Amino acid sequence: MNAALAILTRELRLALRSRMDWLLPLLFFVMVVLLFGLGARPNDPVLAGFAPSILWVGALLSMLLTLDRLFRADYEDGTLEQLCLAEAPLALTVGAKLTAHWLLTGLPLVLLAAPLAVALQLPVAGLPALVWGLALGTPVLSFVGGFAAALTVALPRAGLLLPLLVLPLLAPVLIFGAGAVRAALGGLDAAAPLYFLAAVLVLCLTLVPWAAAAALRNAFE
Amino acid sequence: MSSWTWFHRLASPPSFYRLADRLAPWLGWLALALLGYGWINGLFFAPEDYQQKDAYRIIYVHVPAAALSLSLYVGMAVAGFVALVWRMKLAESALIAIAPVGASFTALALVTGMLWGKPMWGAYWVWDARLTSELVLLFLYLGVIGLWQAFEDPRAAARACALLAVVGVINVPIVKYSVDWWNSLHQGSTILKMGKPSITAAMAYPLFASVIGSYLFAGYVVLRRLQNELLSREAGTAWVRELMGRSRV
Amino acid sequence: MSLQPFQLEIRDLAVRRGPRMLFERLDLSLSDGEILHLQGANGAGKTSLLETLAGLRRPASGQVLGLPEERGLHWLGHRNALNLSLSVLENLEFWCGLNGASTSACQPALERVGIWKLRHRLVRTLSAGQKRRAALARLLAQRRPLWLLDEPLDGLDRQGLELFAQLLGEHAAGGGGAIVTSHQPLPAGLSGVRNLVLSR
Amino acid sequence: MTKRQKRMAAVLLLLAGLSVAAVLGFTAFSKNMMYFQTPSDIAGGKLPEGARIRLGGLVEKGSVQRGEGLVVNFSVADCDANLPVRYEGILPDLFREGQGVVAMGHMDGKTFVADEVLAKHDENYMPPELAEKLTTPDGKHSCAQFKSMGGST
Repeated sequence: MNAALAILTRELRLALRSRMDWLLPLLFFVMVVLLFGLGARPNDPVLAGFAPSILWVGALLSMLLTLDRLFRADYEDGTLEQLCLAEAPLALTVGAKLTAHWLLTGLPLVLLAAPLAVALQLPVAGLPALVWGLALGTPVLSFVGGFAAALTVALPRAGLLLPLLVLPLLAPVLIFGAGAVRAALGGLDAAAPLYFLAAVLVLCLTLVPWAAAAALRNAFE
Repeated sequence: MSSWTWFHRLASPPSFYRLADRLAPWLGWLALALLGYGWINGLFFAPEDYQQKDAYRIIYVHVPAAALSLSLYVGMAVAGFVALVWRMKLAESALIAIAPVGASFTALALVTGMLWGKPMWGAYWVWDARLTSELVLLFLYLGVIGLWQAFEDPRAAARACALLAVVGVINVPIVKYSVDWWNSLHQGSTILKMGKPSITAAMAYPLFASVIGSYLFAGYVVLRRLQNELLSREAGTAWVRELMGRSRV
Repeated sequence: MSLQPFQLEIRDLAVRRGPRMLFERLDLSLSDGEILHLQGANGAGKTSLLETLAGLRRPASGQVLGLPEERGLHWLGHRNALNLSLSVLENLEFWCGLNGASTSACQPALERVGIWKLRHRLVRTLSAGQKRRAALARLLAQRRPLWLLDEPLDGLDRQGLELFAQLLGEHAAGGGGAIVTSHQPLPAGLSGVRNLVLSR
Repeated sequence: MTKRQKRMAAVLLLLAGLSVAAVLGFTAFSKNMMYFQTPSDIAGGKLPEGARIRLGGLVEKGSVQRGEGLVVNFSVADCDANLPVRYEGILPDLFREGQGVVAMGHMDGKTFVADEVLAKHDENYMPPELAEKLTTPDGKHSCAQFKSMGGST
């Protein structure tokens, strides 16, 4: 637990030092969403129908931007070697690192989603499902994305490959996340897709740290 | 321990290469015979369907391709698991040999499914569980292939691909059971269904033949690819040099 | 606290990098109090041997026996494992925190390598030699019996070399062992140094 | 902690995670997560007015009435209930009485107004003569593929 805490404080401290690293993806998210608003006809009701997909795809894309750097600095300065050899299990330290990644890139998206959804004229009835869905789904984005980043950490040009690896694995999250909002808008029960997202989240929290740790070790062989 | 020696012998590249060399022609010819029987009978002699008329005949391509897309993924993931746990070289090569074959059959299943869907359902594509997860399966195959291409060291590449394949295997039950779990537009399974048969014999035998024939064909292609893979990875070792020297004479 | 004694035994070791076999049939032993200086041409496999001993890489065949157990070794690679955007002290405290050690050992360690005054400087602003010293401080902040050092002399100035010799001497005298790769000869005045040349 | 204890803790954590995920997954499945709803679901009053839904069922025998232009009125049934449907547009080839369909649309009073109709065929393949024999007179020969979410099928 000390090890996890040490990683968390280090990551947050680093984030305070280089704010652009996590502010830019947020800005990107806001701009993508607002561009859809600008591109549509003024007050087009169709926009509201697409709002859940736009917000979810925006979240996915802005998360993709941050993935390439997730482990790269630690790989290049030798920190990753030391983490592999440390007393604390690598799965735990990787889990802590991915949690920090979510705190910096996922959590702000959850907080920004509601005002942006209003900007896209999403009816208020859909807001709780949207925010809950993102709260359950963005950690999955961080964890699965982290796994893909770990697979490609030793590759010089991983940036182009990452979307191909990440997007298929995350398709169900997108489907159920946007589906929850659509169900809520139609007056249906949004609980089923949200429960499904929660199940995926717990599954990711348990399994992904191990898989990512194995992928990172592979980078040294 | 001694009962495992055959296993280790089999897993060694040279002896597996020779075994594959003997096995592959059999698979190839058998596949040709079964596919010939299945497709000719299915396309020309089987009766037409009570609902779909002649359009149903696409099942003789669609069903084998769809079944293979899943089976090959499972095969790839099993190879990946073996490669990760026991670090067996043969399994690493097998994983790489399977991936493009599986991707091709997945693409074939999707294309034939779309051609079938337009006249029957009234739409090439619907975003329902079965179709979407089959599409995701195609992307997973492409991810494995892309990852493999990106690495220079084949062993590191194989292990990275193995991890990805094993993680992605979670999609397989979703494809397989999506029709039962969700009310899907796609019909349920015909062959592997409990209870009374839901296809008449005159349609079923060509179908079975084309499914088994396609499996044998996939097996043939995978074996040949695996042989190539072994040759290129083991290039420079004594057995490859011996083999090449012999064939050149 | 005295260091745990150990008797490292390497038998018939073979290490491969990618498709290439680096070396085969390597036998080697090292016990506490000994320093092994590993030499060899570029690409002979010095770094890979150290990585194998550290546990970062699996041997193609052979055995490594008698590694000191839990918290038994320090690995110092080509890279310093220092984050450029953190200060020297923050980096060191992170490694102590990660390994469950007290951060109180950081001050004496940094004083010993002579960069206590630089402790609040970001690593980004340090010279190569100063960074190497900061990396050495990590070895001192937590005592472990076996040191595996890959080119530790890189970037060190003359005082740095002397300091390194002292540190290594003290480590061996205190019951520790070390395997050091280096292209230059180790600084004079070290006793108990064995040399080994890896060749293809 | 010794190595053994650590491994035990890891395995326990893994099992705990998997079982929580399984419970959540089953909860999701026990709720409504369907591609389409059946007439029984709608008769059960589980759906609000105006919600865009998909309706799945069999076209009832003798219910298809062509109106002006492309307007078609028919009735969709599952094993327990039926529902009148209004649709304006081109129907797929396979659309006929006794055939499974999936329609996208919304409830307007007691009628379902569809804006898209897709034909769903079943997994049975047989020549026409055999199909005649197997079909019951009321045209319900394969209603089992339209499971109601709360039904007992």
